Amino acid sequence: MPPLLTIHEVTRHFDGVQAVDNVSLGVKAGEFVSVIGPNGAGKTTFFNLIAGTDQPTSGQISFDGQSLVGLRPDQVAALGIARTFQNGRVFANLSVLDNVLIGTHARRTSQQTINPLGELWGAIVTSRALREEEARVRHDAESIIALFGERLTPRLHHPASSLSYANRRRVELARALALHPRLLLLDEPTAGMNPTETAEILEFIRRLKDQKLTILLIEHKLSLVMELSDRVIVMDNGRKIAEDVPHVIRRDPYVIEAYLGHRRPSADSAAEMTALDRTNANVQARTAP
Amino acid sequence: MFKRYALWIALIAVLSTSLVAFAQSDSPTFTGDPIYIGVSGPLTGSLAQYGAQWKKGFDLALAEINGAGGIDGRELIYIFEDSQSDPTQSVIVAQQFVADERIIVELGDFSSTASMAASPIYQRGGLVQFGFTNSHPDFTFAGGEYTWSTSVTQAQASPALADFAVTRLGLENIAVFQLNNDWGLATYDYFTNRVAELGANVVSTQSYLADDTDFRSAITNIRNANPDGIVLISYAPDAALIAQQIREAGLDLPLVGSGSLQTPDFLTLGADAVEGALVIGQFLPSNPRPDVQAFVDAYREAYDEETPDLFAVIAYDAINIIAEAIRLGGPTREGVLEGLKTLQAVPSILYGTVTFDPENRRVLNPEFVDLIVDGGAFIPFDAQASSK
Amino acid sequence: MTQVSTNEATSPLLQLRDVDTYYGAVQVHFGIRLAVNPGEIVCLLGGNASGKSTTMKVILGLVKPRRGQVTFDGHELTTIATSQIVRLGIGSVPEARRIFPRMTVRENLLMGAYHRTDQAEVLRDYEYILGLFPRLRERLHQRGGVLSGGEQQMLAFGRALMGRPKLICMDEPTMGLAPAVVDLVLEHIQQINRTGTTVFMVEQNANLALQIAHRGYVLQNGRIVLEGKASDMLASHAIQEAYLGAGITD
Amino acid sequence: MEQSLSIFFDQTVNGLVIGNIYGLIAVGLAVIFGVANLINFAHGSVYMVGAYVGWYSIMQLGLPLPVAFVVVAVICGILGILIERVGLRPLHGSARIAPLLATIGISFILDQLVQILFTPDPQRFESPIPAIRIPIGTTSIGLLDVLIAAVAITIATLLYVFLRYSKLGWALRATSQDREAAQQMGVDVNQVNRIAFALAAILGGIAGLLVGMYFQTVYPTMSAQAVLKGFAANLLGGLGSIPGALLGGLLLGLVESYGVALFSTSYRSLFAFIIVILMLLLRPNGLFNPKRQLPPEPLTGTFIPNNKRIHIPVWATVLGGVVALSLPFFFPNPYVMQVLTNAWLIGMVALSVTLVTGTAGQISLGQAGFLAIGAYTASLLTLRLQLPFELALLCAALFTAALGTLIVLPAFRLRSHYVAIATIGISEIINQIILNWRPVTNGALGLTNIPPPSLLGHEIVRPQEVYLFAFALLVGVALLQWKLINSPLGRVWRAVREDEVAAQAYGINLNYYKGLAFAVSAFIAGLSGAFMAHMYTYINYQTFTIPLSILALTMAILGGMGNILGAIVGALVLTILPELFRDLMDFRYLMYGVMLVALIRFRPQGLLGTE
Repeated sequence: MPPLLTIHEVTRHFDGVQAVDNVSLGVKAGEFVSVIGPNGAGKTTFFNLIAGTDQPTSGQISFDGQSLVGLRPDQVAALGIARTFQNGRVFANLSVLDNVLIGTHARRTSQQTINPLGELWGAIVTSRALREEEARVRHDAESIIALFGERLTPRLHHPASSLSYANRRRVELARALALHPRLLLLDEPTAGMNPTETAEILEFIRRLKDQKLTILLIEHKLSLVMELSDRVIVMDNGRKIAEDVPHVIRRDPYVIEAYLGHRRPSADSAAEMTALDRTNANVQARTAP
Repeated sequence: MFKRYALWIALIAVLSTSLVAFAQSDSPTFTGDPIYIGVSGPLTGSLAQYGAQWKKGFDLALAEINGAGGIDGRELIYIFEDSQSDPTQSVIVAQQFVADERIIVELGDFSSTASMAASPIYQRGGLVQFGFTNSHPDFTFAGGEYTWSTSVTQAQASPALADFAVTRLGLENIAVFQLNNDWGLATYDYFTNRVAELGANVVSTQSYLADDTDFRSAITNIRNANPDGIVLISYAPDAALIAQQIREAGLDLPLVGSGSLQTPDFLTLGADAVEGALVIGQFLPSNPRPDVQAFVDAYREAYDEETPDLFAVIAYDAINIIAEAIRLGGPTREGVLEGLKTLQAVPSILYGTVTFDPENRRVLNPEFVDLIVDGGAFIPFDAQASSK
Repeated sequence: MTQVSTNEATSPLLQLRDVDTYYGAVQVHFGIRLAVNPGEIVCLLGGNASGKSTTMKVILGLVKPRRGQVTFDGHELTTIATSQIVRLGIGSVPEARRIFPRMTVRENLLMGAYHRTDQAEVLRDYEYILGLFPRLRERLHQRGGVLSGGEQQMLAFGRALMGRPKLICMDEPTMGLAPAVVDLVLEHIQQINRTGTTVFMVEQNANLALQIAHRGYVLQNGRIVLEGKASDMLASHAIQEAYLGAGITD
Repeated sequence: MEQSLSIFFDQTVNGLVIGNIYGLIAVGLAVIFGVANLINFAHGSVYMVGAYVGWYSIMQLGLPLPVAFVVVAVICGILGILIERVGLRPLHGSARIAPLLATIGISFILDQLVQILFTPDPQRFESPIPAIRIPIGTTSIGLLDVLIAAVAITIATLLYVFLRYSKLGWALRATSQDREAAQQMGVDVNQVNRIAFALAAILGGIAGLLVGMYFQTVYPTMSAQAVLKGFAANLLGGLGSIPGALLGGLLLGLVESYGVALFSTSYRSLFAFIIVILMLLLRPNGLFNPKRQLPPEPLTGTFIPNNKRIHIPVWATVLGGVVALSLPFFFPNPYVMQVLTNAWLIGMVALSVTLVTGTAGQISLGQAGFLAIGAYTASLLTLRLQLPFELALLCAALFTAALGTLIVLPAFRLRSHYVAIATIGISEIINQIILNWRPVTNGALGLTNIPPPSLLGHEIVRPQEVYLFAFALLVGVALLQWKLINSPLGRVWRAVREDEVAAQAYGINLNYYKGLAFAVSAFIAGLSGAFMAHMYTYINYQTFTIPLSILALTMAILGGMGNILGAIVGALVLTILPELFRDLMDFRYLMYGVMLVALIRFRPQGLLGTE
């Protein structure tokens, strides 16, 4: 089976800095691939290149046989690629529901065929087809929000600006799912969440994985990465320094050196664990019944 | 200077009432209700200076009329509404005046934009719109029979300007600065036609916008066209700027200007740079005619030795012409219209006498006078030529 | 509720007494009481929207409480402006770092010493901090905005230290950082503390914070629900279950 | 060949001289923009005040020039501090557009005060600098030209050094980048803002003094053109960049000068603004800023949430509508009718602004251009093609939508304040084209004898009828807009307003939707302009100018951005206020300015709140 997403020798310079340097990667349909690496390794730039937010200096990116190079982000989204942002970019003054409804924008069927006048006309004189479509996507959005249970449902009509940080991240995730993506790009979905919340998101993503959604994940919390990923790639200084299944990656001395650092010289007994094991343990402790 | 203006402006409302009070104190008390004139014009905004000049002319004329007992024992007063000479506001003022039964005639507005937007309202309201600064060729036709004007049109003034420049001064290759507004454009068209008729050439035309202040590049263009004289179709403040910059550029050519330059501003703002400038004028403060001298003296006395400019004069005349129309036709809206139609040879500071052309409701056969700036004042061109 | 006595002989460097804070009509703090003694690392734990960051803002004078006192080194803070509070010796590493994106690394660092007048000492501290964070030295003339998250955190940290604070306040210093960098940051915090700087930090990640802290407070829905020695809190399974895990929601 | 070379040389000198002046004005704007992230509309007024203070010191008090410089600096510096105190500080934390409106109000007040104190007449300002001229080529430069150049370069250098190397300069930059973080470094941000405003005001004042001397004239309205050119210079150089502002000014001067040499003085501004728009297309961040990079991901920033809306119950809205509808039957006073007709027509413009600016987030200061397109199209259709009024009205609105969208297209690549300034430029270009395209537009003479509005052959001329027609149009447009912003399309527009990057990542084609927003906005504005043209029966290039755009934006802000009822209420308030102040004569617009500043001070989110 050919990969759904193919990235071939992609490079991106900024003012002489090689943010992404000759990276290649293939992601098969249904696969869960994680990208780890220290801050500044080029992970987010890598995502931006796929999503069309940024354009590669050289190299090829193709999705389901179609080249993504030169496409605008909205065109990339229309192909079924959804992303979340590193620090959570919700539409602050839109309600939770409206935020998620924006996620449905790219797949509104009547959108593709109609011209600007048609779109305006449709907005003014709502046709039955449009009303039905709106009802359908609304129902869809509500059911996606319902996946987050009590976290979001009671806040359906609250503006996103009134939400806590963690809830904004949930809204972002819901918005991404509303696109019904064929490829989901998650940029640190648990940043700023406490262990309980992190565990929840882990469960949530695991369910997505079980539904055979193709996912590319950037994450620092290694327990999450190790538990979910089919494959892990490690980036450092813009280059891909390793790519393998999780249990190989976690033993790779090169990776440990570049990413996990040395053991912390501390009298604290808890620090006797390696950093990796500690973070791992934390999450597992929380998820244990 | 500051003190003088501050006083005037801050107390301008007090001034008009105190003039009336003064008039009342030693003249017979009025027997009937006052007669109201509506004025729509700029008191604020970028054209406010013209509204201020108007008021001076109005106030002087009214002090004289009311001092002599008003019209049939009734006091003549005006209500000045600020329109900023902006069409969105002049139409409001127009509706206000049309609705105000007391008002029997309207004066203004200043700019064509504001005046002509209001004209249909006055026409429909049956209220005479007397636009005394509206030279736009279509002004008196935008409304209809209720639209009148004492402003000369470019059709009258521009050929005179061309005659002055070509025939009298003998210019053959003329460069023109033209203010690009309705007035400037129409003036320019009539001017160039006449220049061609007279066999001279316009070798360079630099049209500019009202808020332009830098003319160096245009002057470079003109220098390269090698003219033997420069004609300014301009308003006074921009003409003063242009003159300065022409002199700074070391270009020593005769400057000939349209009648709009005949203002004290042109002299004070232009100072040395406008010495020797030639203007085809309508009004000469030093005109020996007794009525002119009496007016100039009264004006100087009332306004701190200031010499009246064209706008003050034409405002003064406007009140007098309207007063005459009221006397002739009676103090009603229809009466004013009737009066304007019938009046003949009304004395005027600007024109000597005014009779209207029934065709276009403008002044018949206005006269022009060739002037030169000499020693910081306008004097007749002849006088200067003969003294040399 | 487990209460651990914190009576110490020394008087606290920073003390909040019965602080009530409001955003408009919404009350955020309900009678907050906490104290930070000289030389301590104290962490304030709590979930999202528990009022942690607001506590930080109250200390720094960015938000003024409606009731209660905040004293630092004998000075009442609720009545003075942030710029004056900083001059008293409180340094801050704001949430999400907040470095100046269009100023160079060098300028960012020197901004940290904005209120200091001892130029020679400032330069010495500058060298010291560059020694502490060699990564920053490599990027001295780059603009802050182009640094990676970890580098920005170091910069924010270094910038706060440039003010030679008696107390350094940190808002989520480990957020969004790679594990190796988290280690580094925690190490730095301890190192700074050993040189005599008192540390008050707000953290989501309770386990991490408690590993280096001496004492901790747990904030929940605007109330301090727990305080104690860090090692006790870390060890107590009950506390973990009750407050550091599922108990904290928004 | 030799002659053309010498012309080129002369025009270069001319361009540099005037460019210097533009640069000086632009630098002051850049300081405020850099530090406070604010387009300071009061800057022009400060410049004008500086010119008057200089004039008064030298011409009236007879002070020597260096002393006059100091006096101007002190007075304008204090003025700057006052502006910060009144127009900026109390508005901290409110929407970013609020201070912009406050500066507009302050500028009203200053212009009016100077006019009351010194009359609207221009005053002669004799330069105390000896009139020595140095011949260069066939042209020459004066001592004053040299002085202006020297002052401009010195000021820009000093400022640059100050910002880069002084502690206070750092504080200024830090505050501009992150106010709260700067506070935490011990920076007193109020003091910093005060200093920035004082600094900018001193620069503006000195520019005014120099320009006053240069043109030997000062007048109360001298600021408008200067500020426009200052903005253009800023755009060329990159907003907020100080060396960029100066270089942008010089470049603008050169462009204008060459433009005058090639075409005519009348095309001067047209040429300059077209260059600015081209520049925006090619290098949106200005000539001297580094190439645009992806902005860093925003951190967990603080949102400025929209303020609580005041919910007007439906019955109250309907009641208001019924009252407005029945007014002409019970109280057909033509004056009141005309005032309210104006309110309805300008209310439509306010609606068009609130759609594109409030809902879709693109600050537009160019609505006057749309009005002009609509007005001219409708007038030409009825005058030349004898189209019936109703049809002309509709065609004009549609044409405005199409053409308007096409010409604002270059602005779509820009963000926030750039859009605002670009739209000013675009509307200026439209006016210049109308002025210069004589065969079609009749140039400066304008179009006369435009037939009055009519409906099915019946002329609408009675004030009550005009009122009802205008009101019906307004209600129709308002309902249309209400449908739009509550449709999925409205949701998309709001998403674009909130976060363009995120919106685009979810499949929203930004240009397309901004284009749609501008099209609807231009449609509404064009409709209003077309109606006004037929109501006035005479239009020219000055009928619809920048102040009208500013007024409409003011109404939209005052009512609450994006709020349909708010825009109408804003239009009503701002149309009626100056009428109420009529009796105040000269003080009318002073009071208006004061009211504006007070309103924005106490209700920065607008009367009815943001939607």
